[in-house]
Amino acid sequence: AGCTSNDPATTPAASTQTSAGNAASDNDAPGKKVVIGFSGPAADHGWLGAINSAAQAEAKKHADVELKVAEGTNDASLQISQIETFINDKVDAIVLLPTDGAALTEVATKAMNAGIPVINVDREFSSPFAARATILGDNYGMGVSAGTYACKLVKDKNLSNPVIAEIAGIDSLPLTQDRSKGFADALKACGQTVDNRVAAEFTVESGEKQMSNLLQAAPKIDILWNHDDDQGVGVMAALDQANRHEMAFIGGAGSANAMRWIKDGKMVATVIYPPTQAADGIKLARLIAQGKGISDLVQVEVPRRIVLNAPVVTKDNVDQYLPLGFES
Amino acid sequence: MGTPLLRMTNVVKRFPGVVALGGVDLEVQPGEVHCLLGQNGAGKSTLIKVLAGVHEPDEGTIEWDGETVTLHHPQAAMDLGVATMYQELDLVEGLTVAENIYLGHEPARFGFSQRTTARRGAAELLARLGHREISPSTEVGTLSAASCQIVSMARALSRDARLIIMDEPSAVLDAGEVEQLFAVIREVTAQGVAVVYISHRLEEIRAIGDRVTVLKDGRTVATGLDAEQTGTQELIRLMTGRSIEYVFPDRPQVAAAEPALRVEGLSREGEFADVTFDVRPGEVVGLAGLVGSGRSEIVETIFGARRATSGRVLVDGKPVRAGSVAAAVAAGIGLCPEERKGQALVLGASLASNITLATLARFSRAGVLDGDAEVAASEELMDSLDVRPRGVHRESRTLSGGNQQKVVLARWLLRGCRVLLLDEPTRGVDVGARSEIYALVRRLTDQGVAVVVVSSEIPEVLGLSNRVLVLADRTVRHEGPAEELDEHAVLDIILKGDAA
Amino acid sequence: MSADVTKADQTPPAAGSGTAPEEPKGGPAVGGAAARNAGAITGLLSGPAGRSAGLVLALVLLVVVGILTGGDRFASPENALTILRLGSVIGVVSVGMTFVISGGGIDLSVGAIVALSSVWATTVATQTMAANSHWIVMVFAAVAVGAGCGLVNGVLVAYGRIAPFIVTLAMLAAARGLAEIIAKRRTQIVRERGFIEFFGGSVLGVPVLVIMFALVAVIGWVLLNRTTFGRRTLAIGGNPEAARLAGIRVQRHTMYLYALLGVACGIAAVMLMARTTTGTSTHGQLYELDAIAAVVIGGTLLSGGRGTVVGTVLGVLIFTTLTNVFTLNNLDTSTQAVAKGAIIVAAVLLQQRVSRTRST
Amino acid sequence: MSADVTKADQTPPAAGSGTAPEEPKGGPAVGGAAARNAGAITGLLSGPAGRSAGLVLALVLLVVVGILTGGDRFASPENALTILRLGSVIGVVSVGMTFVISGGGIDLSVGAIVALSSVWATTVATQTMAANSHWIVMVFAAVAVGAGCGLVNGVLVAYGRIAPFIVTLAMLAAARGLAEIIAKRRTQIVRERGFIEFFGGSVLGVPVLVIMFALVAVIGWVLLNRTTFGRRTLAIGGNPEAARLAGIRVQRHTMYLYALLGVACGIAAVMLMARTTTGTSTHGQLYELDAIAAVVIGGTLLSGGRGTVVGTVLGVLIFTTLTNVFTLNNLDTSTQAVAKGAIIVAAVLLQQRVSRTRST
Ligand SMILES: Nc1ncnc2c1ncn2[C@@H]1O[C@H](COP(=O)(O)OP(=O)(O)OP(=O)(O)O)[C@@H](O)[C@H]1O
Ligand SMILES: Nc1ncnc2c1ncn2[C@@H]1O[C@H](COP(=O)(O)OP(=O)(O)OP(=O)(O)O)[C@@H](O)[C@H]1O
Ligand SMILES: [Mg+2]
Ligand SMILES: [Mg+2]
Repeated sequence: AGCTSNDPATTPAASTQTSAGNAASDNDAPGKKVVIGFSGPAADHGWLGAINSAAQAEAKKHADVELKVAEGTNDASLQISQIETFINDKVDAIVLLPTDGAALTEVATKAMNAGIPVINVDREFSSPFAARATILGDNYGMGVSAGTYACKLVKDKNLSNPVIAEIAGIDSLPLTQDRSKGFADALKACGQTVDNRVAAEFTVESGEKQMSNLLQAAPKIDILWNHDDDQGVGVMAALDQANRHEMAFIGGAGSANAMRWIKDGKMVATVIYPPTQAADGIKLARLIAQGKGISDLVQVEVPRRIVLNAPVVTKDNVDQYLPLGFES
Repeated sequence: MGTPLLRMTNVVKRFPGVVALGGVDLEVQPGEVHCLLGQNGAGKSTLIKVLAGVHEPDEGTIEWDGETVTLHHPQAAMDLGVATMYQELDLVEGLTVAENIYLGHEPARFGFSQRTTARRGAAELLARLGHREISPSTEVGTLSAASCQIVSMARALSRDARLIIMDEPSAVLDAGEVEQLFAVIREVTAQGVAVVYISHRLEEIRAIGDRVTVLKDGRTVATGLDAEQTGTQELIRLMTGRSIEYVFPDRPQVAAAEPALRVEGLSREGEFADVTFDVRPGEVVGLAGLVGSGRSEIVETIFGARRATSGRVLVDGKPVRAGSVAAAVAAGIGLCPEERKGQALVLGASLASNITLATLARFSRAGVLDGDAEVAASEELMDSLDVRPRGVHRESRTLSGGNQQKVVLARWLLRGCRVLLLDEPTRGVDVGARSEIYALVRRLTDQGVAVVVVSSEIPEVLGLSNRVLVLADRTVRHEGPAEELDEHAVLDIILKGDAA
Repeated sequence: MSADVTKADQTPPAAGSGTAPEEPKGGPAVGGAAARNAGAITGLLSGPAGRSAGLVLALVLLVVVGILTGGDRFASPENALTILRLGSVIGVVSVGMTFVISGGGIDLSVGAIVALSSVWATTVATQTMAANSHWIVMVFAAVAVGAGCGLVNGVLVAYGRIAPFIVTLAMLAAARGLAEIIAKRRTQIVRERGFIEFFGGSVLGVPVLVIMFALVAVIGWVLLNRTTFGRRTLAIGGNPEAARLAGIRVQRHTMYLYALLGVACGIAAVMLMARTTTGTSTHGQLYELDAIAAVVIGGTLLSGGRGTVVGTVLGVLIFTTLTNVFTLNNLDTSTQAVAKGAIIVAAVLLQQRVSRTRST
Repeated sequence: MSADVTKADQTPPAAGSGTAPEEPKGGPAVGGAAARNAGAITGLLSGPAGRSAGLVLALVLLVVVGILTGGDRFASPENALTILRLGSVIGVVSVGMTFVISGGGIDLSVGAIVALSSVWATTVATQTMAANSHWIVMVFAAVAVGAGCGLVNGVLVAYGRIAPFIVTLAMLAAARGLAEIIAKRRTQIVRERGFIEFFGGSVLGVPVLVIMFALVAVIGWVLLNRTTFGRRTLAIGGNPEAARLAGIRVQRHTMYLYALLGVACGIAAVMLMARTTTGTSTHGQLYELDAIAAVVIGGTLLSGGRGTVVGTVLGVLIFTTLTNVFTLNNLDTSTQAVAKGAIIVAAVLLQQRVSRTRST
């Protein structure tokens, strides 16, 4: 078992009951009322918007959950004070998608020390003691998936010396670096490199702008990976405008728009970066606060670390993923 | 007399803390020049601002052609036919002369301004005022104060006014220009236009005025006086409530000594050339010349506010670093600049902090100010200069023009200069204060201060100075003792110089 | 400006001394020399060209760098059109901003207003109405929302007497929040093909967006330089008290200025909707900084009283070309930022140097 | 201010008429009445309290709303400290900004300078040096970098005669870019426990960060209101030409102002490093807007010549408390934004109303 010392509500009875019961419905049954604080970055783009709404929708499903949502912010200092407010408030659990994992570590540790379990979502803390459980999207893995798929395309289409371009997200974020690194590493495996790289800002407008400039910089592109399907709407607008559809366009995140494009053949694939992480975080927070475990696991407690997969959606499996696609 | 063009009865205007007008009556007939007299702060400017629709009066009525009117906005006054030249030249610096003249009533068709028409009209107006040299397309920001006054006059004429208000128009003008102004006034009054004329120069009242109204402390003390018949002493008594000898103090006797200020071959390209003179301790040297002859530039260059192209300035034999005001101040030079609003006062700051601005170090220890000492020193100076209203915490913006001038003087008095440069020191200053300023100059010279005076009033330059430099053609044309010159002699020198 | 006139009058222009075209000031008639050099925007350059000489020089240098480093990829007509198309949206906002700043104000809410307009014009309700009648409904919606927001700004600044910085900061927060609420943080796709085809199209090879920008710039120039409205704007910016004494209704005029900028934001929203085929609450981010930067680098005084639409257009082109050159050279964003900072300062110093050598 | 004094002199204060405390102006000695009411920041409130009465009222209203909606959760001492701790970082920057704005300038680069300072002070090199000697090295590094950036701004504004908006916009881009390059876009963790423990600690229950903010505010207040430096700053902001002709070295002083703000940014960087235990290029985002907003809402004139540190502190507290109340009330982000806009405007209108009733 993992570190249980911070878990206030672990009673042998509860644990036994959960592990004994094997139906998920048992976990979903109303339990002790819990107050969960949720704080995330400014919901200024589709994926984060989806994160937020999924979290809230999840909380609404449970009558025993009261969700407190702090103002989304990109200012680490402000987010720290929000967590402090939650601590003062003595919430039962905190779900935290930090603007910057390292910057929020200290305050998260403080919360843990105050007996409030913290569920770390998406951007990882710099200390293992700062979170009771961690749910991560795999940014590096996302880049790897995209790169591996690109390599497959190179081989399938038998491209010699292909032009590979990349539209990154906000470049100053570590997650963007991870994605780019994964992409580059995977490409290296098949002897390819990124020829043109621009960074947009996760917005439709910046996607269109950067793509327009990129199209001028590269008269011919064979493979294009765009980190984010939300800015992808802008990228697609730029491609339409310039009537440049020669390249294989790979997306990222997995929005419903992207999946529809895949169905229509305007996009070859997208790499999923699940926007359900925070919703899962809420679910885990509830379980932890109520002293329950994950019913499908034999283990009686919620695991410490969950890394979500970054699968590739193509025309072949799009129908399976379409319901998961978020409207951005 | 028939219906007066304008009748203001019992006008009251209060500002926070000050009753600027406490019941003023004024009656103006068509075609007359009605002079408004009063000490600094008497309420003249406030009265005409009420008339121009800038301030709404708290009490009282305004009748125009016998009908009661309310003026909510300057436009309302203009619609009636009131054109105003304000005391503070309220021109927009970034716009051209023509644009300023027609601001608010631009010649336009469907909203498109007809710039040629405006330029032509402006040129005509300027010519009528005798100033063809001002080009309608220059930016007003580059003009001298005198030229601005002309532009503002042209603006008043550009409206088809039935009443033109002139608030101290002659303050920055020299004798010749005042004559031109009077010619224009006579021309418009002949056509039935009335003029309200404000000035502190009593001789002008006599030259142009028909009737006189005197204000004191925001009240009418006399109205409808005959401008030619009423004696000067009588007017002064009405204004001030006491008798003042309107004469210059005796000239100081200057002992032979090393000069306190020495100016050697000072030149600035395009502005003035080769100016050389000495001022001994306790001596007053006057700079006479027409407006635009470069007198202001000379004193500003001595002060380091402009960098000389060649030549140097010495105080007590030691050269002053050129082009640095701080160095000049450290050497003991002070300057009361020509434009108090733009160059001297921090309008939003209190009187005390304006007065102590050049002496902050004296009121501080290790950079920390001693506020009480500062206030005490400022109060003392305001008392001795009779600045009104009292109150060192008052914003300098709210003072009347003449009182603002005293505040600027106070700044340098406080500092106690070795050399004091006075550029138009009595501009906008009333008779009482004027003689106080003259006495002050005398007091300073007695203490051994060297003084340089620039004034557009030649009698003032002659009356105050021991020696006079006459400027023409951007250089010194004559230097000599003041006793040997009179107004005509000075004008002769100037005209000859310009002809040469 | 008047200064270099005198210079030109007094000394004959030294042959071959000037990199910037010597050009005596006067009416529009004599401005041709500079205008011919600058190409497309001939009509605009005549009057204030002197003041903008440094900017033109900076732009030319940038183009030279672009050609040296990017070669044909930079010098192609398509690339020129790309630059213009990218500059057109922020360009329209900047022209509007020129008026507000010349008039002594500032507006931080432009980006938020663009976002709100774009969202409002792409709601299901608006688009249904458009589908039932004509896509022009969407244009009206966007412009009306922009004008409305601008009017609110204007009323609060002019009649509420609140500092424009504060008013528009509040509007920045409120308009973007409202946009998010209306759009539920979704990206709303424009479904009207007619709309996209019209604004996404070209006339004689020139994109409609570029034509719109040019139109707005020309109208802006005329309005600022050739109408009483423009004169009064500069007067109010230069000396509001003097303007009031001259009988100008300063408050009403100030209100109009913000409304005008609101309309420009509405137009920009339409253009952005056409470019991205979407309306969303994230549109127009940081437009306030970009627009103010373009206006101020162009030579408009931040304190009001002096404004130049030509300068603003040049400012927009400089910034857009800069990004384009950076991308062509595959520069990473951080280096871009550092270079951008250095180039801004260099451009302004250059501009000052040019106008100083011309005037002394 | 001077206005209501005289009023108070002439007419006896109408009993019970004033919501804000009637307070005759004079020396610092007589300001006690208002100060006692306002509580904690007694010393500061004496002089400009009148001007700030509306702000105090707005803050009080906000606190009342907080208590009504949040109850004990809001009114607890921990929550008060949370608010103060959050406000302290931007507060220090805002106090510095008060000087630059009072002196007629503006600085958009504060956030970027904070980021660069924090990055520089947390590089491996600096931290190794700190580990070998003392963590104070990191503090020196941060403040020195801040001062250096400020100095560059100051030199370019004062001696390069470039508009401050442009200079600091360029610095904004360059400093953040440089920070990204140095940090390689990674978040750098502060390893010096001594540093974190010192700045993260408390003295008598008051967090060190809050003490630092209070110190900076007091020093700022004294500097602005009680020293020649402050007086010169206001004179330069009010009328630079008059200041120059009074013998003040305007250029040098202007340079100092920006350097001073740079130092404040360095201190803020240290505080932020302590708060977040990291140095990164994303620190301090949008601080420029927050700081300018706090300063302007506090009553400092954006055009210069009038500055109030007390107002700035109140402005910071208002914004910070607002965010806190929002969080306690579980408002969603978009609604928060809209409410924030409305509240800003309401606060300013309230402030105007209060000062108007007091002065007429
Ligand atoms: N805006 C204002 N706020 C407060 N007080 C003012 C304001 N304007 C004028 N005053 C006061 O009103 C009184 C009358 O001033 P006014 O300017 O009318 O005097 P004036 O007769 O024109 O003097 P001067 O000859 O010096 O120009 C003065 O005490 C002045 O301080
Ligand atoms: N900033 C400026 N730019 C261009 N020309 C100027 C500027 N300031 C003054 N001048 C010109 O310099 C000349 C001298 O002006 P100035 O007003 O200093 O002379 P003055 O002898 O002091 O006259 P005044 O009686 O007006 O003080 C005038 O022709 C004026 O137009
Ligand atoms: Mg007056
Ligand atoms: Mg002069």
